[in-house]
Amino acid sequence: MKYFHWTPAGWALLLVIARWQKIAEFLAGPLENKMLALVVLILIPVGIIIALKVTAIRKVESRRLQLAITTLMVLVGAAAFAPILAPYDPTHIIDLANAQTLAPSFAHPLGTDEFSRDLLSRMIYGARISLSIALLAITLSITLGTTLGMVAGLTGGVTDSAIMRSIDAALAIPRIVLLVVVLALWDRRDMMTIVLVLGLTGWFETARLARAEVLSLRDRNFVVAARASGVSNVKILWRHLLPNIAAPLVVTATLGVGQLILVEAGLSYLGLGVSVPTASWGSIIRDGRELLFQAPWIVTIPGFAIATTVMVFSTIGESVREALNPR
Amino acid sequence: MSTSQALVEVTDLKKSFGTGGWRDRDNRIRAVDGVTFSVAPGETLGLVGESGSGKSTIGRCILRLTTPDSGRVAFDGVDILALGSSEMRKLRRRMQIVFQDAVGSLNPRMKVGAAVKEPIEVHRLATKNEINSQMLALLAEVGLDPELSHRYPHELSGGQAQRAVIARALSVQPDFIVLDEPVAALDVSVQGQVLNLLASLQRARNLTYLLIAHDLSVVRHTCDRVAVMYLGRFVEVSNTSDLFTSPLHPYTAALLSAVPVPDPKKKRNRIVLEGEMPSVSDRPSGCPFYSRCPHPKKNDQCSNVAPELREHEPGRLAACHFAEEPLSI
Amino acid sequence: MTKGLLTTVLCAFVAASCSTKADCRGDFCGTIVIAIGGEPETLFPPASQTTAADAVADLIFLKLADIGPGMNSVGDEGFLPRLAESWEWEDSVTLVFNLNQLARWHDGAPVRAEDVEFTFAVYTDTLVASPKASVLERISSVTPRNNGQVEFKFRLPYPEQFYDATHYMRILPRHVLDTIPRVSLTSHPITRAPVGSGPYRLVRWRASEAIELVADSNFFLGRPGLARVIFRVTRDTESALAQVLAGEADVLEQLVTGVNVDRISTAPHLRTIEYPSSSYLYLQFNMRNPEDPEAPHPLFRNRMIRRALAMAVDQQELIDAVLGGLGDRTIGPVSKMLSIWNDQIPSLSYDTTRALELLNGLGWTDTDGDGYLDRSGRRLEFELVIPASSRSRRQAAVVIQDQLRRVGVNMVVAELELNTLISRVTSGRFDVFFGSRTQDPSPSTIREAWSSSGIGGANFGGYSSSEFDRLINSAIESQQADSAMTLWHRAVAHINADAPAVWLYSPNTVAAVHRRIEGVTIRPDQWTATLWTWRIPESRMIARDRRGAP
Amino acid sequence: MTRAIVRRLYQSVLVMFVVATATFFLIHLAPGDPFTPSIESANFSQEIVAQQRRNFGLDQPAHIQYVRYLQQIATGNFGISFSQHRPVLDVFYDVIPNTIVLAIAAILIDFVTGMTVGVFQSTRKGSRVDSLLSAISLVLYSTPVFWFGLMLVLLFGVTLRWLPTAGAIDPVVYHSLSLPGQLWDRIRHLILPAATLGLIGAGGTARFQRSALLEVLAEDFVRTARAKGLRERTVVTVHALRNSLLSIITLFGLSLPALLSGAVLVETVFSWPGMGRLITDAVSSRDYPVITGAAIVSALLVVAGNLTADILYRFADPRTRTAQ
Repeated sequence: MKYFHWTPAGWALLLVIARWQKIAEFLAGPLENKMLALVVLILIPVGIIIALKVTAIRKVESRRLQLAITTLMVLVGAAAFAPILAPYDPTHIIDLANAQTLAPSFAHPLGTDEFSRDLLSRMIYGARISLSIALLAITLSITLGTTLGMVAGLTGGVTDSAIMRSIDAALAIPRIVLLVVVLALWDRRDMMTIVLVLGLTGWFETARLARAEVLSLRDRNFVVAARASGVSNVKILWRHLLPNIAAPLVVTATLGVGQLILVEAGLSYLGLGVSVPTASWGSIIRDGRELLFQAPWIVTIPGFAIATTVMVFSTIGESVREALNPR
Repeated sequence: MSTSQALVEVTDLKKSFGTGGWRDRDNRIRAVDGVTFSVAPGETLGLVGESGSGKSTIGRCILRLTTPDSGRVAFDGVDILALGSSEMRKLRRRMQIVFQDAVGSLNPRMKVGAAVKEPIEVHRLATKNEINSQMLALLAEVGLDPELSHRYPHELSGGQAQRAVIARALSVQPDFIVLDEPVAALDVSVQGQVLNLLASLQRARNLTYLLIAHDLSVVRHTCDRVAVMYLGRFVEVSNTSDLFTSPLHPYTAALLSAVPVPDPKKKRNRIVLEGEMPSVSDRPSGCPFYSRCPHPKKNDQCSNVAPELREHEPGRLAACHFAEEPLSI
Repeated sequence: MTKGLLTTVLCAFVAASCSTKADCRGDFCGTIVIAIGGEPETLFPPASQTTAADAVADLIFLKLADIGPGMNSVGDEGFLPRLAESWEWEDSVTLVFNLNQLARWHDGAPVRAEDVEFTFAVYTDTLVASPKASVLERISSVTPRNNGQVEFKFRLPYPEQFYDATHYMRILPRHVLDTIPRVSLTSHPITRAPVGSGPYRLVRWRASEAIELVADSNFFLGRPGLARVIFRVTRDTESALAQVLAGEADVLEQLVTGVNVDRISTAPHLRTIEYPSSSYLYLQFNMRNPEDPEAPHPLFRNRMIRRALAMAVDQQELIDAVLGGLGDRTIGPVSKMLSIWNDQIPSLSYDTTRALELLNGLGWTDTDGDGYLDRSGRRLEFELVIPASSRSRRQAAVVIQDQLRRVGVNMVVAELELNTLISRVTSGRFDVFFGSRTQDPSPSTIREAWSSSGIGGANFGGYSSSEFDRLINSAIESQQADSAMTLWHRAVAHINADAPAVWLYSPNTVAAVHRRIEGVTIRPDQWTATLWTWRIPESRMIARDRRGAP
Repeated sequence: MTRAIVRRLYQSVLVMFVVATATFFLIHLAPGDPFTPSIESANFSQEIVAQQRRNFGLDQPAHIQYVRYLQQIATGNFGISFSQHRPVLDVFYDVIPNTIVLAIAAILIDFVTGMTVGVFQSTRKGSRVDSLLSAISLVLYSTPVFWFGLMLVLLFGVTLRWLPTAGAIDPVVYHSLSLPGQLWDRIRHLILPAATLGLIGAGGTARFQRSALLEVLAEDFVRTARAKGLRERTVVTVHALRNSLLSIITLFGLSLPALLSGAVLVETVFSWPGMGRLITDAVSSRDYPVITGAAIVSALLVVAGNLTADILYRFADPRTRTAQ
């Protein structure tokens, strides 16, 4: 209950009442919207619960962690319920002739972009795109990395060296370069493509970590004993090794979400992100880049949003790591 | 030695470990260097030696937890090294291992009950409904409170953990258990309890043990026969009482002289070994024990020709050129 | 041609009178910096494909003759002598050029007839694979008669013979290039250190930064007005604009939007120069099914749907929103530069009521009240493919999407990476393609893009109309300017009625130029063509100008 | 020790081979073609494109191209750039020095600031300055590098007009400047991109240095040194810092790929004529030889960096020096 506050809950309730019509629309609306909300709503709380459990065991308490989790809640809420919260449709052109690149004002708290679209709405919807991409991609890459790393560590021999040399090679190419090359393979860049590409190019470090952890556990007596009892390799991986390497993986995943948000933003900035009209934060920056001098807020605001989100994930990840590493 | 009805039969077992990868043949450590023995059903064979002498490796080879380089391991007449992995898994039900580090041999993220249940599930030895009651019965058999089944390993004491490990080993109703220094990490007070438990379990379940120890005092009261290892080879194999009264090999004699005796007035000839065990990677050409041998008669023959393990008295084998003139203790 | 000779002699005299470069004085010493969007890929004219490459190459190399400011491509009327001092027709398929005896390569060697022969051989060599080879197909041979005379033979007589003979080939120095194997000619270091015969020669080329040219003060057509020309490679219009505004660059040839023009107008040191654009933009309907090229497109095979969609697009709003008013509605596949441009040609005008009526008449109505038209359970929707790299097209797509939504049509915009776009468009895997075409001065290129002879080539949508084909062919073959014009206009009116595309706009080209530069003229098809006649009077020079030539 | 290094070298060659193969096949799987005709100008001809493909051997089956490609790479020849019409090596000669200059400047800023701040913080653990600096380094660590660059452009380039924001030199005046003038011109252009890349990296380095040093400071030998009555400064610099240096060397090796990744973005922001911009351009023009070459060269830089870090590590750590 430490992380639950009544004031935000009250605000949330007020919001529900004030926006009940939008909520009804949202519930009746397209499946995709609800799926995205679900993704964000499930993955992050699961992460937070794991993080809290780990930190609670080691009794780490810090104001920073509390602040980070509260901020994350707000972000997640905004992302999940974008259709309810956003004042405008993010693709709606308000008035091309008269409302282009308006500075922040009461009507448009974050101003408008060059197509006279409301920037606040675009930011809220962008949160969803950026967060969902990062979360789905990290899920994919952690799963992939853990599986391959554990298999490499447990089997050893040729499989191990094949996997490890491929990983060495993949890690030798700088991430953005690799992404730029791999993204050229897809002729359309919808969200799933980006998730896939980010996930498929992000598992290498995790695999190394998982392998190292497995190697340190492989000859521990409880694993040997399990094998002596006739437990199969798959079950050893799943029941004995995975639970024991989960903690460092949770740290990697949490820190990885932040890094993925940065990478995705970088790709969008290079014009390799998700295509319009659903903009991620990175592509809002890209769209605003040419208006840097005339409408600096278009570039500035998403940058702050990205930095804040990454900070939140870094703080949580590092708190968990501190909790695991008593020094 | 009654080979006909042996449960476990090990012939000329060799195992070496590399340090520098597969190209590095010179640097290999011969942990086990041609060992032959057998264990009869219901018997307890003790395996004694200093750390690094290769005794744990033998235990692991028998269970095929490591694959030996050469030699034969037969369990109940079946060559286990020739078995496929699924047949091997079936056979594992009949042979179990208990390690020195009890807490470490339990998965820290698994509750004790689950750990005991796991082998039963793997070998499908009980229906879903019975598993739990079987587990509780096993805990009771090893003298553990059923409440403890909900605990994590780090919440148990060393003795409790070792009992849990024994319960897990028993869960598959094995015939043969390798006890790899089962009490070495325990408090002396607990050591006796666990040894007694093992002995009573052996009687009740007609178990066969291979008891690995670096400490002769543990072996004395629990083993029928004892094999003494030095540098990957057996130097003496004998029934327990004879070994303790009149050791044939000077190394055994030296080990025995170090064992504290209950009667401090009894006069003893203490044999102190000089130097350290030579590194296993640069094995001397003659008797491996030559450099440290306290025997007054050791000579050129000892330094040049490695003595074979020969039967000197019925049921008593030793690898020493002067086995007929043993050192007295 | 005597007048040309006279000027040449005069110029040579003037040039000789001040030859020391170090302390350059007078009106020929200026330096200008041009912000150029995109870097030339090569300075070997047969291989060049980008406008940037042509813009720079035009200052280094010369053609035999240049098209005149009137953009006439029929016959030789209006063409200006360049390397050729004069020319005569011996018969309808034989054209003889007399080379200017004063013409020199930058290394001092005279330009000879054999250079022209060599140039033709290089342009048409398959090992060179010049993109311009195909337009030279109707020239059968180029042979020198003597050092100063070269003869062109054509396969058959046609109106644009002279244009074909002169417009595409920039004459190359045989003595420099002859020893290089043809297959490695396009990648030889010489392509980055060109030897030409034009008013400027290359001093240095810093990759992705700048290209620096200096005037050849002995240029035989007259001393170039500027001593030094620096092309500064910039990535985007915004940074180019910033450079021009800050005085770091003197020229930006394309301001694109009205907002930018407004910003330039507020800067006291700059002026704007407007000239007709050579490109037009359009939404091209695919007539064939994207999944099955043999079958017609389920929607766009219907002429009425195409007409309805064309009427639903408000070009003026588009021009205002995207270009800030800086453009004209196009009437047909015609850019404003072309001589056949005429805004009186009949075309479909913006009329949402009529568009909606047409669609309703075809059975498309909004039965489920979601704001989009549908028919037998299917929504009226299609995909528009646009290149992600084109900012103005991305903007326009957003506006058009909004406009079509108003009549209940759902247009999904797919931004594609350029290569993907090209491979999809050229293989017919698209519904609608947001295209932009840059035209040559000759209207005959319309045939490649829109007639049935272009199917498999540049006619990506597969539009085919025998009447249009007939009209356009006779327009191209017509020797008389008046009747040709009428035929062109009829052809355009015909294609407008068929609506194989929604014609959008031809952007107005507005250049920003520093006020100290005088004599600024711009030829619409190649804006650097007359740059060598620009100059900076000594009285108005700034520090940069004097820092001058090496 | 030499044996270990030889083994690392051998592994590196293997890694490079995998990189070369992977990039070759990846890029050949991609849709599109380097010789796409311009679909926007008048002269559109599929035949010419086919001819160009033949001239560059792209009509051959993939495995033949692959073998020929490997032969070329082995002799240090990366082929001819399709989009620049010149040997890829020439292209690299133009851009690699720029990237290396940027990278070195960035590394200097990164490690000098990062380590100084980290050391300073660890000597004042828990103080207000410490938490302030921690917050700053966290912010830097979490900021998108390209956005930070844009902000610097906005501040120093547009608003204050102190520094140039594009290119590596001023092409207009550079060649007429004196030698010191040229140097100054280069430095002026270098400041913003290097600061962008370096400061973002310094955020991470400072955090890392702080925790590495704190870890060492908690160890027994440091406590012993303190107990001996050594001055705190001596303890930190002589005993602790030397030991934390090891982890910094590792970090240096690890941060190279990230640095090059950052360089891709930063070079785009500042129109810096380096590898990063070359790569993004090459991908958009499907310039296979440049892409594969660039991937190999950047992998080579990374592998070389790691190898250097490895060797440095062995020299810095007496344990590894004697162990082999």
